[in-house]
Amino acid sequence: MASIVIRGVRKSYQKNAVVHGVDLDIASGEFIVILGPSGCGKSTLLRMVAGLEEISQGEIVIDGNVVNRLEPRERGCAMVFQNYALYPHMTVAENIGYALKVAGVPKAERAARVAATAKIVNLEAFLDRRPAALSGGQRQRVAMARAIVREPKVFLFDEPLSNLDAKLRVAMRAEIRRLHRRLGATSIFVTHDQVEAMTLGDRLVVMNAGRIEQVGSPSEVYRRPASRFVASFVGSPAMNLMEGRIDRQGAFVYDAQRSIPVPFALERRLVGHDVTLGIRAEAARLVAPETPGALPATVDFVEELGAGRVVHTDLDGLSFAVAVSEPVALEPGTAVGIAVDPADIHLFDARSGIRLEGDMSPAQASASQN
Amino acid sequence: MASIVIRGVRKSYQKNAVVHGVDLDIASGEFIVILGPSGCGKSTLLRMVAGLEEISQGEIVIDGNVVNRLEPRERGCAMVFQNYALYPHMTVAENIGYALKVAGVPKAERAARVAATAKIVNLEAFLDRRPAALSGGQRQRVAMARAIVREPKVFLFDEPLSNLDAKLRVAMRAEIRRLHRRLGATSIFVTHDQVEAMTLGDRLVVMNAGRIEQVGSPSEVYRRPASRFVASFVGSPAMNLMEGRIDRQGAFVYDAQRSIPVPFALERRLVGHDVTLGIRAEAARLVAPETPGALPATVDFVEELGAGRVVHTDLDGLSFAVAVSEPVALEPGTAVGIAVDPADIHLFDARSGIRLEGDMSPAQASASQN
Amino acid sequence: ETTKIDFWFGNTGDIAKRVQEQCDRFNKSQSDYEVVCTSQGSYDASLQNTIAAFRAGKQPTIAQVSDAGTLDIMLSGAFYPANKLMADMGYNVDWNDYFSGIKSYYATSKGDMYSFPFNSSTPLLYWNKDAFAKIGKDHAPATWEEAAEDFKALKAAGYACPLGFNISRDEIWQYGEQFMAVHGEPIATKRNGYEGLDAELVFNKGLWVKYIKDLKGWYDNGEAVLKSKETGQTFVEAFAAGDCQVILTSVGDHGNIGRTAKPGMNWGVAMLPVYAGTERKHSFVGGASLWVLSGKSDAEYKGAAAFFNFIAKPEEALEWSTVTGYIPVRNSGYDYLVKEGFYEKAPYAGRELAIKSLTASPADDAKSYPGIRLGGLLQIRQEMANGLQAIFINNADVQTSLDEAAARGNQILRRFEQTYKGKQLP
Amino acid sequence: MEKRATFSSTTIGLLFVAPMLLLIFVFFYWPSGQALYWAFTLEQPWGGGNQWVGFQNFQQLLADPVYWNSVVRSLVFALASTVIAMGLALVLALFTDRELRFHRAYRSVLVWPYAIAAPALGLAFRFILAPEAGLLSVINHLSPGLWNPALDGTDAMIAIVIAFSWKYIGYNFIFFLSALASIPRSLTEAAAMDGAGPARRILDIQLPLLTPTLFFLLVINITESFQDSFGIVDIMTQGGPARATELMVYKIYFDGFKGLDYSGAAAQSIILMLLVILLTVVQFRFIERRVHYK
Amino acid sequence: MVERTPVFDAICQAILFLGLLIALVPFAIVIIAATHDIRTVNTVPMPLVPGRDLFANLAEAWQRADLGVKLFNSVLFATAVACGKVILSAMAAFSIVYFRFPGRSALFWAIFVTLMLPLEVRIVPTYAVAANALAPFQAILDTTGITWLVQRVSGIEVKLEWGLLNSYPGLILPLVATATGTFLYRQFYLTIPDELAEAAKMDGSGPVRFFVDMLLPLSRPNMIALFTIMFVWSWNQYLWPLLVTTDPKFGIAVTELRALIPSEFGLPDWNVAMAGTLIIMLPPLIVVILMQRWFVRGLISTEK
Ligand SMILES: Nc1ncnc2c1ncn2[C@@H]1O[C@H](COP(=O)(O)OP(=O)(O)OP(=O)(O)O)[C@@H](O)[C@H]1O
Ligand SMILES: Nc1ncnc2c1ncn2[C@@H]1O[C@H](COP(=O)(O)OP(=O)(O)OP(=O)(O)O)[C@@H](O)[C@H]1O
Ligand SMILES: O=P(O)(O)OC[C@H](O)CO
Ligand SMILES: [Mg+2]
Ligand SMILES: [Mg+2]
Repeated sequence: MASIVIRGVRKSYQKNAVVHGVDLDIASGEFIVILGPSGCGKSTLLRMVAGLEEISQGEIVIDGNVVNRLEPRERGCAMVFQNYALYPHMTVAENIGYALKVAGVPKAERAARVAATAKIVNLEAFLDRRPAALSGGQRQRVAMARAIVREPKVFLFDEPLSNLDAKLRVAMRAEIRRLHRRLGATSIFVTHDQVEAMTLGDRLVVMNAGRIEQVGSPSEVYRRPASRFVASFVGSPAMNLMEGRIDRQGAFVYDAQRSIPVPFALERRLVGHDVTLGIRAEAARLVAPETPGALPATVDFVEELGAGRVVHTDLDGLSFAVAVSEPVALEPGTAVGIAVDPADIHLFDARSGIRLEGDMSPAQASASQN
Repeated sequence: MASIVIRGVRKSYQKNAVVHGVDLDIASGEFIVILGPSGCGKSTLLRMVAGLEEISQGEIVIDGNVVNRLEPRERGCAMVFQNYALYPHMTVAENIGYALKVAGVPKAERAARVAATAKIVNLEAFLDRRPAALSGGQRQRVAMARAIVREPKVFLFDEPLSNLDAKLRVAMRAEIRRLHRRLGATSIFVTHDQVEAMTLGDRLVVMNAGRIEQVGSPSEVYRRPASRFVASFVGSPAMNLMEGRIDRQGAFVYDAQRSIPVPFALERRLVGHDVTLGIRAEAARLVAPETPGALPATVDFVEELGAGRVVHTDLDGLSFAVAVSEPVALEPGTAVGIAVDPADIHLFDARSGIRLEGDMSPAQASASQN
Repeated sequence: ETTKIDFWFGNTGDIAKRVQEQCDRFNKSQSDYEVVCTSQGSYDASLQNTIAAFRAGKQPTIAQVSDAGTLDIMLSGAFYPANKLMADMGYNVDWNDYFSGIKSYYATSKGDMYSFPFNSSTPLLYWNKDAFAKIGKDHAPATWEEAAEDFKALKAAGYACPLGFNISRDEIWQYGEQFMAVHGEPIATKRNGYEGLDAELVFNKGLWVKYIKDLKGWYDNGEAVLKSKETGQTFVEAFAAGDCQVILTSVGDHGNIGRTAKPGMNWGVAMLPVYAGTERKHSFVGGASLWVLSGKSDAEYKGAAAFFNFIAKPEEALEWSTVTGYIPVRNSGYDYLVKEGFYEKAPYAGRELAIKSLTASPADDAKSYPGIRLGGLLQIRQEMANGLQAIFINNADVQTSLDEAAARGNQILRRFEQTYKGKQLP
Repeated sequence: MEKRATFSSTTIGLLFVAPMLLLIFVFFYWPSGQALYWAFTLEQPWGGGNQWVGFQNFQQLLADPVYWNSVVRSLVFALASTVIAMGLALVLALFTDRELRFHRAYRSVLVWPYAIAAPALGLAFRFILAPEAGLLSVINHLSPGLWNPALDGTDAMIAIVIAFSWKYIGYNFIFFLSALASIPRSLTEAAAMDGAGPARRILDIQLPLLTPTLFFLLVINITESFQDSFGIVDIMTQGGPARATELMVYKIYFDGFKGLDYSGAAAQSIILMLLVILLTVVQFRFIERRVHYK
Repeated sequence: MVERTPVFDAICQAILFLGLLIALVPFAIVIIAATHDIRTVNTVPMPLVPGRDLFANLAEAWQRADLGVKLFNSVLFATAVACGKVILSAMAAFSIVYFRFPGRSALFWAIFVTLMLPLEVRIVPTYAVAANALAPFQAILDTTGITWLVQRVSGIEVKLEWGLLNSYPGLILPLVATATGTFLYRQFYLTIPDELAEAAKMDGSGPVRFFVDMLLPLSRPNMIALFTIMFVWSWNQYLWPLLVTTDPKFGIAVTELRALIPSEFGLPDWNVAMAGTLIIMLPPLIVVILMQRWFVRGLISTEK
């Protein structure tokens, strides 16, 4: 319902710059997920969109209007606050219904909408309580309901599900998706949860230290991380990364003796360059130690995840994780081989961290980083 | 360093009973994870152990002493609060060091320990800030550091990592494990995160609505959920559950025409009983629709998780999830077959929800529930 | 149609109730006027409120002003002179019917009375007859020399407090001003200020200095004891309780002491003592007088005049003296009281001495002083009190302290003079 | 102390202060302006006119050592009564806030002192403080002559400090209590977990979080001890003995209200006002820095 | 929270109890004085055993001071002043804290300075203003020549007049015009978490709604404290009410109490005066007791 354009937006607190120039175009009705490490500026960015934080530089355009100088209520956004920010003196029902009351929605309709929303977030039984008498997750759901009930043109979610259990989270995720389908509200969703990030968004924005590292569809980000940072950050367990250099044969040398052949390294003219090589845990397979072409490693420990398990191995001093779907019985110290399909290899420039792909030379890569 | 025994503990707020009698023995040095839906009483239980909440009934014994009437500071526990509860007037360093100051630790030592702890939680750069100038995740890390720095005999963690990103969370998890190894402090860790729950704890406690549903090692809980609730709650995506009845042939009938053979149903004398059948998404396989013995279903949608994907199918009106590790290209509406290994089937009594196993008759199951 | 007139006064407590009763009697006595009487909480508040109201044009018709504020209002031109009012409204008042000591206090130097004395008093010496009997005396001391002997004797007879006194601002009246009045001593030059705003204080130069020295001597010997609110018991309470045997206080206290005295205690009053060889002069009046303010309508002035006429009736004087400790202000009233046998009855006997004191010398006696007409009199009293406190509490030298008090008082007078530069005393 | 979240509409902002501004303009600034104008004149009380005298009133005051003494006394009084009234009220409020038994009774009754009318206060304290017969006279039984506010200036000062503080304990108490009520319980809990006992928590958590109220009360108490003390002095000591309790405001009240020296009182008012404003500014500059608003 | 600090608790109780005693002693004296007859009340020391004249004294005080009407007026007056202060101060502080217009802090100081000059000092000119509350504006019009101009142009003489003497506004308004409340609210507003204002803004509320829906309810403990103090303070005001109300219809209880206090040479019937005090003290005490019941702990984030 509303497009959002973020242009060269920066933010500093006194002398600390925390957002260093963000550009982002969000189409009307799009569902954008922002992912990034703690403290990278996600909340700050969201708050600038909402109008809660002065924009130090740059501009934010909603639906074609520069909103820099507009009050929050003139921007038509609803927001779920990371720390809930519930009204302590109001009951759950009043908290949820407050925006409607402000908007002058008649009492009966308000009550109906509050009840409907409370149902969505599973809070029907708590409508008369004050926030102080709620559990953490219940509070978060009130915060969520407060935004949902408004059916705004823009939704801003700041880690709205972090305090919910897996089951409820799945349900809420489905609910949010349904809501989005129904209302079509442009949404920005900040999360730490990989699954949320992968499943919810049309596009994923990965931020780091006040900058955007990559924007793309979830699978694109997962499959072709634009930088070493994205590669390491997206996906759990994290991608295995190894520092090394491409030798004359086009193989990646990470150790005096060991190397991994990287077929496309030659065609990409990377010979002699320092690179970071990345392999996802689920792209590697455990094979018998003596399998030809397999990297010899020893098992460190096995992490049991219920649905799957991660075998942490020691690869000549580097730790290397391999995801395994079938139950395995591997004692620590067992020697194993790790097989990697060359197609699953990611290469990043060692200096700039940028992805090395196609015909791009490392020099170019470094240049484009700045 | 300290064993904790919780005996028949109940808690009511005015007329609302929220903890209905919890019994739990925690060995000295054990690492217990509590998992349960939002509002089930996890925080309340933790707070009773800490001494922050009066115990309405029952008793809590730490290291052989009944602590019901002891003050928080006499119990020797450190706690990470779900809402952080940082001291707004103190800097990060002062927040972290406060317990040491109270304990009379000399200034120099204090500074050193604060610095070391700040390093663990990645907050070195923020030591002079006030909480108001921190991001959500940074605040949570301060809360964490405040507990860590004390090296207490009991650790109580109330969702300490919920606001952290996956990468940091993995790191913190490793840190907590290391800490636990080093200090050996008995720990109770409340979390919503399945992975955390599976990987951290020696034992997992699953709570529901103020009661303990199951206590066991993570894999035990995952593999042999003691109740339908546990089955549905632990594991992501949630276990597929279907209501039905066991027929004369020992097959599970969930629909007028369809049935799933359950080999052990006969030997367990379950014929004619109403049961809930559970199959984990990763225990089911997608096969060609015409495969003999396979359940015919149609694809609803595919959830892409990066490392894997979940195919949501429609099984005669029931939704049924199948986890798939290889990329698949399945359009919604495609007909598929679902194959299940009978060994992967879980059965629960339909009335009591209790697991049906071994020689137990449903009658027994119902009885043991009360 | 009745005309309402406002009357603001400062008295409180049961006196306020008595004033109210008097107003009610007036209102009942006729139907043309209704006087609305409001207690303002204190003399100061009453004056302050009247001034504020006057400046805003909302003044009452009649206001009570205590002795200390007399000069300010006299210079203000804010009033309708009493003598003129009564003449204008057709009342024939014999102004010479007022006791000399009272008339002169409120009259101009030319003898015109600008206000009506209302609640009037003068100080007397109160003595405990039982205690004096113990030292073999049946009369009060008439001179200070005699008093000094009596104090000594009382002390010797075991009385802890032969003379109870206090030296706060409120007590300068009986221990300072009235002392000088009855001794015919000036407080200030220019006939205590009656003849010009450039008067200077001279209390530090006459007999008063000796008196204070004597008082200090008695005090040091334990024959005179400070009794005040601050010590927990005022000298009046101490006398009524039989703890102090002699005090100087207003005749206004006569009734109270009667009502609060220790049962069975025999006590009496006498005129203030004088030093031997001094010719007794009249004492000054205390209390307050009623002023009529300018700027009101004729009807209101008529009402005011009617009210004054009413309260001047001898029967009113009798009633007033019966229910309060105040004295009649005119010969005719006094004569009526005497005639009615008022002064023979137990609780009232002795109060006639107040009249004696006020009329001890004729008004035209050149050696007596008509009253005190000094600007900032209250502040001057405070300076005198501070001087006395320095003497009695800090053991400061008597002469030096009184000199300083006079010097500070003179500064007040000069400020006052400057404030009213160009104005003439009427 | 700047808010992060503010509103931008100046008009609405001004509308919100407007009623207050209007009132203080009409009922404070206008009349005060007039009263202060008198400081440069000699004003006839009945409004007959005035003489412009420039700074003469000030010169006379400032040249008078007695006046300077009263300035010093006022400062001593302000300091002593503020410390006592705030200190005791704080202790009582902190203890009441612990919600021990009877805390409801404490909560009501400890506010009462502020509700007593001045004459009753005077009478009661006369009864309590009188050296011969009062409740405090026991002191004199222990050591004769030790306590005599009638004759000893220091004792008299102590007496008015006690009476004034007694009244303001109620005032401070209620504000402390309301401030304590809004300290989040979770912080106290966190401190308890950190090993702090009740006393320690008071020092480390509650006091710092009370600083906005402490600051408010500090400023108000100091200001009020300069402004509101004349009633007590008038009832109890009238500035005596020997000027020992002659506070600045009492002299203003006496000279202006009783003595009708409007100009002298106005000049003293200006000096008093400047002094109080100076003290207040100092507090805002130097003490407010230590206030934790968030 | 589990607390077991018997020693500290005992110390607290002891100190609180002592505080209670100290707070109550003067009241006890007043009550005892009100039970005596005139002779007993004037004996030194006054006996601490209560006398028997309480009801007689109460009746005398009631009747002499005409307390029925006066108490009613007092309640009205004190409530109005307290409410006025509570509301206007809240508004003014809101403006000062939550807006960012130039001159904000100057405004704060302008309001603040009103604490520095007591009414007693400026009572005479204040009365003049009360006699015509529009006088300042008239004066401004006069001195700026506008009066003259209007007169010349339209022939109308500008004469603004609004007399407040003997009226409830006259009683109330001047006492509302001080800064205590504004300062208190400022202090409180500064402690309110910004998130609340932000959430409210996101929910579409503008300043007015935020003020009404958030600030007012959140300031309840402060408001109650301020109301209590201001009620008591106005209840005990006497100088101003005395001056502006000459019509007994508007008289208030405390001025009547003043009139009960014995005059210098009047009968020292302190027993009656104290009985009057007792009656007159009752309403503020009731307010204090009622108000304390409304004190609710921790509206601002009682978190877990
Ligand atoms: N003060 C209170 N008064 C009444 N009920 C309360 C109070 N505090 C908590 N509850 C209720 O007790 C139940 C348990 O709360 P608790 O905080 O222990 O939940 P939790 O398991 O920690 O949930 P979450 O995961 O959402 O934090 C909740 O349903 C909550 O609403
Ligand atoms: N008021 C402030 N003053 C100074 N620095 C601040 C302030 N608020 C936030 N910051 C800093 O700005 C950076 C970005 O903060 P922000 O809240 O946007 O992080 P975030 O990405 O939302 O992190 P999280 O996932 O932990 O919530 C952080 O490093 C934080 O410390
Ligand atoms: O109390 P009064 O009325 O007798 O007056 C006494 C003196 O005038 C005090 O100034
Ligand atoms: Mg954030
Ligand atoms: Mg919780």
